[in-house]
Amino acid sequence: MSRAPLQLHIPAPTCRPGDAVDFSGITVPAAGILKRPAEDTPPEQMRDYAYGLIRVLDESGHAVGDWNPKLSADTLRTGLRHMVLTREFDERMVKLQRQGKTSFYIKCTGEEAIGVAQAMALDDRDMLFPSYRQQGLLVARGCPLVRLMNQIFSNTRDNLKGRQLPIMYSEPDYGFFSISGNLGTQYPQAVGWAMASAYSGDTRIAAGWVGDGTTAEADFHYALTFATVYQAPVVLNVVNNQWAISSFQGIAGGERATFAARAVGYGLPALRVDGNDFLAVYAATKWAAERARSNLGATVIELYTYRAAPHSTSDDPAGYRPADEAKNWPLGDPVERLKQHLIALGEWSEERHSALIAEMQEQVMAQLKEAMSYGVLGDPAPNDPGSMFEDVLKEVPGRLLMQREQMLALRRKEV
Amino acid sequence: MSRAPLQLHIPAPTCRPGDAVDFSGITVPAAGILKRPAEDTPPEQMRDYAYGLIRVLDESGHAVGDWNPKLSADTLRTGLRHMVLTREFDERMVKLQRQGKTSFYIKCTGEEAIGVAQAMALDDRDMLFPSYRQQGLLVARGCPLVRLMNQIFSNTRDNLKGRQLPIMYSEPDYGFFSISGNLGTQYPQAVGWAMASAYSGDTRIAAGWVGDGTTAEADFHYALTFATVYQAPVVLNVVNNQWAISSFQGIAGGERATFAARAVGYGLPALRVDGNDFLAVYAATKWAAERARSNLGATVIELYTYRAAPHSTSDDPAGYRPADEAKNWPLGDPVERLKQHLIALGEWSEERHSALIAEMQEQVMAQLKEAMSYGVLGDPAPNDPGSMFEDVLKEVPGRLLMQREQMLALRRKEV
Amino acid sequence: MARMNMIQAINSAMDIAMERDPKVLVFGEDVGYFGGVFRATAGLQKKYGKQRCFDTPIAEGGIVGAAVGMGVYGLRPVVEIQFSDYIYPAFDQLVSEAARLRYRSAGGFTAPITVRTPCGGGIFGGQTHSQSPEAIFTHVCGLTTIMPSNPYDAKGLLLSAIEDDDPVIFFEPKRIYNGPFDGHHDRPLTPWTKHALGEVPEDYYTIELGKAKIVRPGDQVTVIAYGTMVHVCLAAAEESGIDAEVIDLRSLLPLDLDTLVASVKKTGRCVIVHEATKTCGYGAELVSLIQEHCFYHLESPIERVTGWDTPYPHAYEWDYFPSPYRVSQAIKKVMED
Amino acid sequence: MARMNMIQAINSAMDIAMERDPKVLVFGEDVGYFGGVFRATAGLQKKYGKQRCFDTPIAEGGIVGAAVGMGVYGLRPVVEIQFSDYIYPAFDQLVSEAARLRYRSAGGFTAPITVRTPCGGGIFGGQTHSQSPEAIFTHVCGLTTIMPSNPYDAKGLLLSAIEDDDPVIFFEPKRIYNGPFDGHHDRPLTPWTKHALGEVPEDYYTIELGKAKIVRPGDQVTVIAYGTMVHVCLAAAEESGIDAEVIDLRSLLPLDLDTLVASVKKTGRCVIVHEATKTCGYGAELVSLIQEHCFYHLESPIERVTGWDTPYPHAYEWDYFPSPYRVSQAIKKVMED
Ligand SMILES: Cc1ncc(C[n+]2csc(CCOP(=O)(O)OP(=O)(O)O)c2C)c(N)n1
Ligand SMILES: Cc1ncc(C[n+]2csc(CCOP(=O)(O)OP(=O)(O)O)c2C)c(N)n1
Ligand SMILES: [Mg+2]
Ligand SMILES: [Mg+2]
Repeated sequence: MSRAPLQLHIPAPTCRPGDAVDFSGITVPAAGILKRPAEDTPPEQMRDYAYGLIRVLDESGHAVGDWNPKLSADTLRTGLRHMVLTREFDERMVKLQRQGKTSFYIKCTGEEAIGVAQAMALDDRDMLFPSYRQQGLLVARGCPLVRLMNQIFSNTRDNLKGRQLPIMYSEPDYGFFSISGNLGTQYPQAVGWAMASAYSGDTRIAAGWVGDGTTAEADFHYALTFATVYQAPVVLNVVNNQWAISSFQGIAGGERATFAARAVGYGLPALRVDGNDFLAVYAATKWAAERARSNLGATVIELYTYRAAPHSTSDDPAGYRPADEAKNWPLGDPVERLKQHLIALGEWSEERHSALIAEMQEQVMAQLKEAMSYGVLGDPAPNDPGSMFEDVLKEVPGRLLMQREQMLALRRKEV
Repeated sequence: MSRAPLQLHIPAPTCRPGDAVDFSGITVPAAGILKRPAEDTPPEQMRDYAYGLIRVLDESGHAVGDWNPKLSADTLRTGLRHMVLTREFDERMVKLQRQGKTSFYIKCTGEEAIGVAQAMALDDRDMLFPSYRQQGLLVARGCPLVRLMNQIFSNTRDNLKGRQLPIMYSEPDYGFFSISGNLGTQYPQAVGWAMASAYSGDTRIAAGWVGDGTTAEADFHYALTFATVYQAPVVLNVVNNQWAISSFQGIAGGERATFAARAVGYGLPALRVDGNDFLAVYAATKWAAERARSNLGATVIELYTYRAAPHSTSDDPAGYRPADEAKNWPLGDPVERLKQHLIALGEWSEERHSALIAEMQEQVMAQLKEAMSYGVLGDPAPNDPGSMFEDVLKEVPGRLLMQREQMLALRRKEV
Repeated sequence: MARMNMIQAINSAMDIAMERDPKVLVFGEDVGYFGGVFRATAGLQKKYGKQRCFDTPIAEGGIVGAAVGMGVYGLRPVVEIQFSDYIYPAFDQLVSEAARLRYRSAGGFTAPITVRTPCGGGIFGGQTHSQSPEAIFTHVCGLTTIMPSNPYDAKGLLLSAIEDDDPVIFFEPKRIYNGPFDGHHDRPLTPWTKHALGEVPEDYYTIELGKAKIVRPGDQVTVIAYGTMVHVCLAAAEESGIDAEVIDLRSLLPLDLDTLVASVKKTGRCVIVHEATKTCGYGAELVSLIQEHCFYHLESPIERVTGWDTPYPHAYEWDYFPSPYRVSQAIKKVMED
Repeated sequence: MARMNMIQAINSAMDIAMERDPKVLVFGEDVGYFGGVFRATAGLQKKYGKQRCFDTPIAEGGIVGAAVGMGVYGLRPVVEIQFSDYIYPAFDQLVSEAARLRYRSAGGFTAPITVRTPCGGGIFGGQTHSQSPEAIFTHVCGLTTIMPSNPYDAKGLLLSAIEDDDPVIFFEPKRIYNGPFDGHHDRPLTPWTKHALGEVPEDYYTIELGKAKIVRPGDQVTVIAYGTMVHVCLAAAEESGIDAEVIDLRSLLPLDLDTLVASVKKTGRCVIVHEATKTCGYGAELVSLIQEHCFYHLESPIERVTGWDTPYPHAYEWDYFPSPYRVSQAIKKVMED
């Protein structure tokens, strides 16, 4: 039998720089149409949720349907405030990076609802294992921006002693795990932490975040496997922002299945959520947290969103996607949508919004002033080089004491 | 709100040594009830197959339903012959290991239908990336047993120069990839090979095998990810024989989902098959191969079976499962079932079967005689130690030439 | 005092650690109900329940990743990697995570985990059940790397490892689980029950990490080894007829450099022995440090006796394994030079 | 001849390899449409089509696993690991599979793959964008490990690597992509266009793997380095005022031991420099070999100048990076001893 030759399929996005934006492949289901199952629904009865999209805010800014978490206007305004603060913080930090005050920055523009709503839906004592794009978690948990800025500047008050790349925060007091440069490693760690909590008869749960691209890493698979085997009390979030640096989500397998669907294969429940809908994100997270806390195990949440920002300050998306993709993203902007909702409720106005932005900008500037008083990268030169030998191990071993001596002696001579 | 403390769930099998065998959790669907979809059915229309069980042979030994591959009696007898040969080979090799003629052996007892039927359903030029429990593939492809025995004995004719643990065969001429001691590594390699075949406009496909336990490894996830992204022409088999050494399949996640279901999350089609039903295994493999060869990408096949043998000659299952589990396995024995089918067809008899067994035993003994004439492990002592420095790289580098000199000199002096 | 082989001593260490501290838990492939393919965890699940000693999926990276997360919570997981040949899938979690967590969080989070893993050859395990990958861990700052050579040390060191607040890789040379194998594979093995170091206190005790032990004092040459090779070197020392001082490192990192330097300054000659492949093996670091610190005392080049730079070949195991004869030849060589 | 920086030279090597051999294909994270985060594969997808140069999922182990399978089929994949700090998830496929396949199949199957990966610090990348993990690969038999120090060598060596029938790890010191950085971070960088080794033939040529190059002849001391450190050592040699012979290894394994031994026998003194952490770094192997082969010629202990045994700290980058001053001090030290 003669056969047609095989061919290698290489996924490609619908549009590239110079092309018209094409989101025609994305169908946006109406808000409110999905039922909210009870938190103890067996996963095998929930498979469809991996393919649907939980949405609460409709086109006119009204909250509709079963998943509406019915938050008070105050809570909504708090959420809005955190989102705006996160955005203004990002804007300012990128400017400072451009001015050479630090080496690197990563924005979460367009994804603010995720960090903020999820932090608000979780208990403050739950442990967060984030990737590098959930600064909203820290903002919503009330971590002072100046702490983050100190880290970004590697200045004298940097709680990480100038060691880490900017934005690789570690905030034990805010239940925020040390961000790793290595994608995905935090995911099985979140599961391990949750197993430890269950082992200890605690009531705290864990939550982990990875991006769409990162789902391809081994750690994603380890996490889902361990989570399902031991019914770990953990919420496993996949932020599908359509891009992994320059690779569209089809390169991670998104052409053939949703990322939420991965969960199905492990017998875990999955929720797929409009990540730009503050209310939907909040409600889905609450559902998953409630389930975990009730000893019913893990949930995977796919947060469907769009990375409106460049990957990082080292990246220029003009090289791989049309410049106006973000603007045309069919799920809109999370800040805008929550703002419209509050306005629709009669609880907000354009004026109050402008005032909020101004207030948040001021807050950023005030904290920035303080942070800069402790220095920026290289200015003044960081003044405790000997500290680089600490924390390799609990006690500085002899070998490192000698190396420290040597380094400090060289420094003295070199100056 | 006060909460009940969390608890850590640790999966446990239904029975342990001393307990009565309990397979009550396993429901065996009737043979023939599942429809056979067209090979080009979109995966999203096939999700249920991940939870069903394709069976052709019914309790009375008749082939029923849509999946019946309608093989000729000759083909069936060939399959039976390979299976019996595989089994007799295994029996004999374990005896030789017990006699100290080699260090190690692994049987596939109870799983013979898998290697044999799958090799027969694939084209001879398709490339096989097996685990260590598919010796049936080699038998069905006509690889002389003496070759395998030479490897098992690490004797003078061992094609692997005495380097590899027994049964870690490598048979390029039979399209059988070098078995790795490291679980799962062959799975993404199979996908890579398939991608290369597609890239080259070839018509050959690849097939890979892992066990239920091995699905937890990173390589499983890599393989499924790459297979779905690039639509690689590969058949990815999961042999769920219920055990991974002493761990029951619940420890690999089998408590919550089938292993076939993993495929669903990647948007790949999955077939779940009665692994002890020669016809079902054959039919499912044909389906997946046809699909792959038609440029429609990968299929995951879960072969549902039971590891009737100990894990290896280093293992004693009496330590972790009831001794009579295998006998009570609800899907029976693959050899027995094919035999009954042929008898039901009037194409076989108990007498012919006994004669077949005797013939196969003789064949094993004849080849064994030849193999033993080339030596067994350590007897005679292997006579080309210098060869251990070959094949580290294509050319033996200077460093290794020196080490070889040194080793040979020491040997001369020591003797 | 009880008579214990190395497996029993290791089992006893975990038993005592679990008894003393509810934060200690033990898991890995086949370690739960079955008690481990080498039986090191036998009885622990029965005694402490399946939440404290359990089987895991076959996912070394997942095992270590979960352990790191548990360590962050505040537990002290002790995990088993079934063979050190299979530790590579966990390499990223060990190197990028466990080893660096304290540093990158400036002490905010730590990973007090212990990774036990059988290593070494001499059991006809072929190239994937015989490896000694210690040198890829000793290159990684933030990890402590231990390899005991006898039951007494194994228990005391393992208890210290479990109590250590940083990650420890604990290599167990499987060839000496049952007795002090000296490389004479054609002779019967002396079981640990007939060996002084098979006398192991049943109670709690620890051995400080980072202290080498002079297991045979001598004046003419210093022989440095660890794990199985300690016994090979002892045999070689006897057979060479040379008054060799044999040092058992026990702990590779931290390294007891003082003991080594004192010895080499005394003897002026040095042989370093390990089973791992030569190039970039741990021996290379030892040579470097000794030539640095004892340069003016050295009478001859330091010799390395190691596994050859090839995988471990099944049928040629005894041509690969550094034999007492090979070691004794090296001892004689450094004496002659 | 054209003027090329190191990225362009590397790009040119792949371009030529693809042109000459349809079995060569190139893939990795972001290497397809975008051309790689360092732009090393820019233009290749456009020129050769997306089947021959494409993006992959973020799964380093999967990338290498697939490459091994392609190699088995008969192709010559060239893969990029975006940063060598992220090579660990691929460690098992590299060490247990690529490196051992030829051996375990007695030549029946091979893995002729090339793994390109940017390494080293000096770009304020912090501890996960600055690592130099070469020593964990040089310990693994079956792997070839290369690190060029300039565009000319990079192109010739990469072409040889791609044509090599065994797996090659090709480290690219990212700090010198644009110019020969000598450690004086406060001075402007000379671009490769102004440097002799930025003159690169546009056509095909290869440089044999395993040949070191004496980049500065000298009589008083031998300085051995590779990658970025070659330039630091050249600066240090000048600044020290001592007539140092500086050797650029280019290939770590195979190692050009003869060139090193001849030099040290001539000079009697030796300094070894690398950016990776000290303990069990590649320098340890060099020290071991040199003391073995040049023992009676050495006038002073061999010095190692390396990264400290800590992760690479973001703000203290220049206290970590081995500076020309530090190297020149070491040169003086071995002269004094
Ligand atoms: C193990 C590893 N591989 C590669 C990288 C380089 N890298 C950093 S971010 C990134 C893309 C991640 O994409 P995604 O997971 O979708 O997250 P997003 O940036 O979109 O939030 C890559 C490839 C890394 N940091 N770690
Ligand atoms: C990476 C790795 N980890 C652990 C092992 C040890 N080991 C060998 S076989 C096995 C069980 C495998 O079980 P499964 O995948 O179900 O295959 P089966 O033996 O049942 O055919 C284990 C844990 C190994 N060989 N490789
Ligand atoms: Mg993304
Ligand atoms: Mg199994």
